[in-house]
Amino acid sequence: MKKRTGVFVCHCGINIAGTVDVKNVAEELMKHSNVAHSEDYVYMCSDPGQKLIENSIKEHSLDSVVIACCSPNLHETTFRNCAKAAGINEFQCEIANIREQCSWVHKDKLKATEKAKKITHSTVERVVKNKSLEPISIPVTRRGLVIGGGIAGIQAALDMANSGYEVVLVEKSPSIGGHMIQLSETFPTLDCSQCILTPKMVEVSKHPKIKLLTYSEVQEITGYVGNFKAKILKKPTYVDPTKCTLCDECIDVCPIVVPNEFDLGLTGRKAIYIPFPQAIPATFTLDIANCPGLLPIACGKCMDVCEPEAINYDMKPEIIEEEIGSIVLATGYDLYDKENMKEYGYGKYADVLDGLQFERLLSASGPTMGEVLRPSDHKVPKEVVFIQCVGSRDPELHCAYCSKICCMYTAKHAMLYKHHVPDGQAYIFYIDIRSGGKDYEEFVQRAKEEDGLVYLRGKVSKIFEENGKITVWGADTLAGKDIEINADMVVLATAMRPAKGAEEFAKKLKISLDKDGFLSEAHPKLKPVESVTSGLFFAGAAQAPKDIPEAVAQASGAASKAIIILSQDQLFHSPMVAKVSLNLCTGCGMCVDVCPYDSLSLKDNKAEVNEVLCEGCGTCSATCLRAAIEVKNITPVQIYEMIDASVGG
Amino acid sequence: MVNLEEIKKEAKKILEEGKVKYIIGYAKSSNALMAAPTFVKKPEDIDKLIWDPTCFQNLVKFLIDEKRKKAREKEPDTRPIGIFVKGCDSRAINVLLQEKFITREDVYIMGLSCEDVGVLDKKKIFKKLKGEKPEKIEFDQRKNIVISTKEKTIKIPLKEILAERCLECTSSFPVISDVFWGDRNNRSPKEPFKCLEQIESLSQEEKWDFWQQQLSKCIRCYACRSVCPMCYCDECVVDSINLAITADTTAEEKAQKIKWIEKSPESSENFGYHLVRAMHLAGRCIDCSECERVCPVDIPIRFLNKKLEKVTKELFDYKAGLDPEQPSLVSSFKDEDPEDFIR
Amino acid sequence: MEKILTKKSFPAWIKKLQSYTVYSPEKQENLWSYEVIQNPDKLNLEHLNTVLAPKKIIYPQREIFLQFNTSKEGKPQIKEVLPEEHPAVIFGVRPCDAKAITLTDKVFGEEPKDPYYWSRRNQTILVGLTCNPPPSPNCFCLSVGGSPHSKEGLDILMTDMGDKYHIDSLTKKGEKLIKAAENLFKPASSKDKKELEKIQRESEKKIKREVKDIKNIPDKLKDMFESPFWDEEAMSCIRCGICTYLCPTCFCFDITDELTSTLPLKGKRVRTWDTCQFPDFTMHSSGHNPRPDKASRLRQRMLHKFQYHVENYQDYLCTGCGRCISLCPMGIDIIEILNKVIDHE
Amino acid sequence: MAEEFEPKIIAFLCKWCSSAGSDLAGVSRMKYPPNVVPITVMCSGSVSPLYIFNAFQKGADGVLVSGCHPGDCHYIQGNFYARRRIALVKELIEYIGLEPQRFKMSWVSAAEGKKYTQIIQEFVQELKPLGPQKKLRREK
Amino acid sequence: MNENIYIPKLAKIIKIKEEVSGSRPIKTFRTQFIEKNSFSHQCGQCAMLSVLGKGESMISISSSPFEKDFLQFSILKMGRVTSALHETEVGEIIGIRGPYGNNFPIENWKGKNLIFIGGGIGLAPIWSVLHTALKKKKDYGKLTLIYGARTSKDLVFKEELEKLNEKMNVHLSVDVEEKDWKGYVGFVPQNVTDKKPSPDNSISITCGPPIMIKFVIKALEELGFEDGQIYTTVENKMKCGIGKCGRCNIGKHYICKDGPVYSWAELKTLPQEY
Repeated sequence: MKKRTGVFVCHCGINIAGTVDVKNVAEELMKHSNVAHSEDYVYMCSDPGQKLIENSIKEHSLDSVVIACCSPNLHETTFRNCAKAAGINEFQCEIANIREQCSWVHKDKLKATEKAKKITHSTVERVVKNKSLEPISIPVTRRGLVIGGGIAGIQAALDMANSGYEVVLVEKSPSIGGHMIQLSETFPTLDCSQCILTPKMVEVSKHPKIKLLTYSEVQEITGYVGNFKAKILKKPTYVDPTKCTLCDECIDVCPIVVPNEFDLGLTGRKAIYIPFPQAIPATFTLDIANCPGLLPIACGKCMDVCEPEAINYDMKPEIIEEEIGSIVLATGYDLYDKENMKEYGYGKYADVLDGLQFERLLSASGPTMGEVLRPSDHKVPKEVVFIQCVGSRDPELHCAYCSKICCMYTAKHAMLYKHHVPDGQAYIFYIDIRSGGKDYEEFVQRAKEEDGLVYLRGKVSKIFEENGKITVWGADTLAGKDIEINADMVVLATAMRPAKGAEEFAKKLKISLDKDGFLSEAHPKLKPVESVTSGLFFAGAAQAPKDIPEAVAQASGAASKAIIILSQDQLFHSPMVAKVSLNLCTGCGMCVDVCPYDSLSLKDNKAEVNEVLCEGCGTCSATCLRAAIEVKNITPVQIYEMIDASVGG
Repeated sequence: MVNLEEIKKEAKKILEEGKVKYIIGYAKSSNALMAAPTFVKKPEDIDKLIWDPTCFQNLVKFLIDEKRKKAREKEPDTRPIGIFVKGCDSRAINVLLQEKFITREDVYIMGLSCEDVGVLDKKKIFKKLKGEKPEKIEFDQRKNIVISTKEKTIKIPLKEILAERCLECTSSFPVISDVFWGDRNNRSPKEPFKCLEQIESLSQEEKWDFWQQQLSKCIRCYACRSVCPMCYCDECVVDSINLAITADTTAEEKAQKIKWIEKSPESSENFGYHLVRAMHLAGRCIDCSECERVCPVDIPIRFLNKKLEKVTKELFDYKAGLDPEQPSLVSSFKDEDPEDFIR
Repeated sequence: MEKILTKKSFPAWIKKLQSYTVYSPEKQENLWSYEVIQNPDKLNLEHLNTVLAPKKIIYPQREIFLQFNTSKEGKPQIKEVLPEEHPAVIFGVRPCDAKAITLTDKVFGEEPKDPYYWSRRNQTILVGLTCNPPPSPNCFCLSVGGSPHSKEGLDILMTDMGDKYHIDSLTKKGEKLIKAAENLFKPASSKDKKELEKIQRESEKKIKREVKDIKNIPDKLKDMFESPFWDEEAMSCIRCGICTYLCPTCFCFDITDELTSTLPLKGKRVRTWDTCQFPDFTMHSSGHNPRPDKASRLRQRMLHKFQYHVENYQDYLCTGCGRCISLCPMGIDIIEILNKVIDHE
Repeated sequence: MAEEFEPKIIAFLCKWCSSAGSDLAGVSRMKYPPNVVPITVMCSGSVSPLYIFNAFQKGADGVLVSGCHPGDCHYIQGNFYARRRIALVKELIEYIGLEPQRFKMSWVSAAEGKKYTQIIQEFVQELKPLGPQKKLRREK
Repeated sequence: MNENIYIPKLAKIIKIKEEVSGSRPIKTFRTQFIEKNSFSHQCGQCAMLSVLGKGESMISISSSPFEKDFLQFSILKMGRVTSALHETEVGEIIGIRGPYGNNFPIENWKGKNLIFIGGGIGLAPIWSVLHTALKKKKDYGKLTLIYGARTSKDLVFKEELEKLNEKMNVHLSVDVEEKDWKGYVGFVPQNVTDKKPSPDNSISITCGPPIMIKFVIKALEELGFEDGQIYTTVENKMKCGIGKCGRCNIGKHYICKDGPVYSWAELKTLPQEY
């Protein structure tokens, strides 16, 4: 049957009618052989306006409508609902934007009217070839996956589990806790990091809805929102946690010592080890990379002494497959690599530390049991230089962005140093102080005033070791002079970088990264925790540098977004998706290559669309040399007709 | 040096062993200046085979026919097709592999190096002969061609009558083959795109006049697309009919087939056709120049393809047909792709 | 009426033909093509085969049939578009191409007559040129009932006699053309006539290609419809339209609508050449194709020319111009095919 | 006096950035000449070269393709494919002698109402002296 | 000046009836020339219908020549033009030129039994001759119709078929079993074999898809029908309608001019290119 289209031209008061002869537009379109009715009205979006459309649809048996009005961003939904209420498919309603793109930007009434006719005509051509579509429904696996067991991952997992959904939490290291568990005390309240985090870690381990997979890595995620499949590699720890009694006998006999990651190399650990006393899960891990060999002939001392026979050299890597509805990514951060900051002696001089190392020095459970001693000679440092913005805010050489937390933790570091060494002197080189956050500014002021920290505005040009001292050359730009400090220790507030391997991981998941390598959110303001791939959410420093409260807040946000998906029986997806003409497709696979969503694949030498993954961008359609693929309701034939109408032909 | 007897020996062997379904090669045609494709099915027919600079045709085109035929058969003979392949032709095979139109198992590639020669340009010879019918041709030391007509015998240096693309060829030997004859010397013409300079140096209006004059000659016999090994679609996008009809093609689909160009050989439509053709060959054309050779009205079609070949090389460092594994030009991008033309 | 015209006076004759559009072969780069003469002094009748036969002037590749204009209410307007009244002369027509026009005359002349063809045809005067030497190495007019000096279809036949032309006026139209510049012509002497005969005899000898035993071809073909011969012969065909588009006798066409406006709907209906070599030529809209492969299409071309047309019009639909041989990209040679047909068991 | 030539321009705008940018120009009541008729597509990556050739055949005097800035594509990388494809089209149509000014590509973000306005103003100014595009246009 | 044979005459659609819905819809169009009596036709002839802007399509005329006031066409939606025709509404104007082709030699069939055999839309070309025979029923012997389609929903002229039962023998069939179907189940050729129409003094007229025609002819031959007793129509792609454009050429025939009606005896002499 020939389409019976209705055209409704809105005056929008004088917003449109002031510049466009709306009656003339309606009359002109009436000449179109598919237009069965056309009229104008002062406010189409008003209740009477919508009623008018509904009535006309019924009265003239219309099967499609074009509303010539404001931008579709404003009232497309309104009018589609209105069309639906009158009994026609919502996808048979299209908007001709004659306000933002016409009446508001032109003055000449005659020319604006001509343009409005073309826009409306073009939209009529489109709607005439529109198909009635129904949203695609997708079933949901009501189970979540959290990747990363730092504070953000822990928080997200707990929130989801406490809402009643099963959660799989995957952490690549032997224990959850992330970087937060390494910290001493936290700003601005100075409460002990471990004290506040360990209860949460325990909660995770005890939670009946959380399946914790430590020492594990997500290898592959396939599927789509509501229906992901995750392939997780569980690396062997060679220690059966159910048998291990944490007796430490194995540590005593292990001959291998390697730098301890938890203490950032300030201490050593054995090849068989527990990352830190409160580790969750509380068990040992045999570090195969450093162990002389699993063959008992090579060493085998640990196995010999293990009375409960918890050590099992035959443990194999395990692939665990999980079906998942939604995913929270909390892969965290690492510090900017030492290699990049050689000019500050970072990695070269034992007494030039980064922020995390200093945290360990301050920590009561750290290598020095909370005493501030310099690593080289275990003396109490009397003069300490703190340098901010190491690697951050340096677009020429390093990272362009601000790592955000350094101002605060440096103030904290200096303050805690002074608490430990009241007669010590702390200098802080800074560019400027950023202390936006609840009680943050007060914290910094307190540090300055009560603890007598010396803040020097300026950059450090060179650091070198001389006579057991570390000489720091810098500039005080406020005083306008060069400064030389012979310090006992230097602490660098190194930039935060996305965790190592995050880029590769993101590539696997087809998540886009921003220019700095952080996860790229779907919208910087309105969709800050969503990725462009639906069903995938971000939490914590993987997305951008964040402090603890922000990471926790975002984690809860991501969890609630993930729960929105898990809480539904089924999801709905826009039906404006790609469609393949099998008889034209030759199976060259170019569309598969260009699809940003992996929604296309080749099956029996023909392209196949996974409608749930397709977002309808149409790049495939422009790439195909054979016109064998198109996006429903914005097909090449529709564009072809629209071009005709738009040139006024 | 390529030795025809060796080729025949191999041809005979693979036919006798039943290793290939048949061999697509060259044989003499009624025109002494042009070989004709031949399809050798039996070992006793191998003596038809020839190899010399009159072997113009890019035989890869016939793999498309073969694929179609195979698709129609209930129990197709799945043995590979033996095929004579020159340097340029081999790149066509690579593109077909890249676009998954054929698989490596479908072909037994009999690679032939053009060595320091190439193929003739019939039009250049025609000019020299001034319309006389060549009765016999011989090649003298791969340097000269000796053409005998009724009236006389003339000797022309091969360089003067080789096809342009052969003079500009960068790799005159197959980049992919199962058996190979001849040498693998790379030629490196100093300026591979020099032939474009003349057009490129024209003003905008002169360019238009040039192309307008050339393309308005087009009679839309579609020989250029019929001969092109890259034009393997069942139905060309510019055709307004719906050829690729299957039992489940709906009336609506047929009715909605877009008429991107009209059948009339008007200037606008001819441009429409040739622009689409050139675009669709961007990053795919391997410069076998068959399109230009077959054009009955002498449109310099190669200059369109060659231009995009140049653009593709210069802007995207992309070259067609060298690697079947590389992604297609238009289905890939680099972050550093130029965008100085974008506002 | 036989006359003599010196080559020197030839341009003067053409200059007298101002009321006509005068076409003649013109060399453009490597190719000869019939074009409207701009400069009679530069006229050159030593042409080889033109790519397209003069068919293209009488039966152009594109012809507008009608224009239409519709409105939503009211009846559509249809306007017939006939070619403009404009008499034309074509010089240098090769006898084979002229003969070809007599063949298309029959097809388009059969009732109901084709008004577009005849409107151009009636206004066109064909001035032929004896082929000495043959314009193509693939000429075989003698095999299909023609000759290099055949008069069939021509209004005037010119023969190059060195510094002069022998002019044989064959029709009233031809007479009229000579009358336009009568004083330029001299009557042909008996010596001229003798020389002419000699030239004609020689010209026949120069035709080197021939089809054997062509009289038996139609019968032979009748029994070969089912033969696998066609599959073999068509193997190297690439289904382009060169052989038929360039053929002076092929006449198949398509009719399509072209739009010029969509609101309101306006456009024109046009005729364009078409060819039995294109796969869509016979394809039904259901997708069924009675001639689904290139073998059946090559067979159709051969059978139409040498069997069906003979049955209907007692003449081959081929005049031996050799274009399809010279320009087939794959070297398919109609003479060889016919000779194989004769030898076919 | 003869009326001044008013070029007809077709603009393929991506829905998320450029069309939104042109909406912003409207909301901000910026003024530009009414010569452009926008066709909103989902992504600049979906603009086939056929659309561009077709617009010229149908009589467009100028064609604009506008998408999101690199990296901002709503569909992650559609505009990168567009950039490559359009570069080819641009080179090709210049090569055959169409005035290069008749075909433009731009990046216009949702925030760049001003830029959109400027692009249109410049485009119209550049096209006016060229007169109607007849080279690729179908006879009517 | 002769009339330009390529210029269609305008005709108004005065009635549209939906015969078959679904994915292969069929509609019957009744048209009336704007200028009266623009042409008259004979049974079996075709006409070229134009939808301006879309093109032309050759359709067989399904109304009987006795109907002077209108021409009727039953059209399966198939391609560009037929889709456009299916979109038209009553009152719209289309173009028609023709009539084209030969006709059924009904004058020669007087006194004979006529067996009409149709499949799907193939009933349309038969409809004209069937109605002409019915109109002059006493001129002919026994009239029989054997007609089938894929399903009962695909049968055309359903209401008329029911009424027809009173005037002649009607045997309907569907290809596959379906609920409430009382007629024959199976393909049309099988139904022919099943109904065993007698070849004595009979003429059979068959029309339908090419494959059906082939098997119907075989079935009729088995029943003893001579080649001259079997008539059918051939419908190749056509463009000009007057034997010039070359499309419908089969052997020395142009279907639009020398066909579409053929006896099997004649058709056998032509190559099988339909």
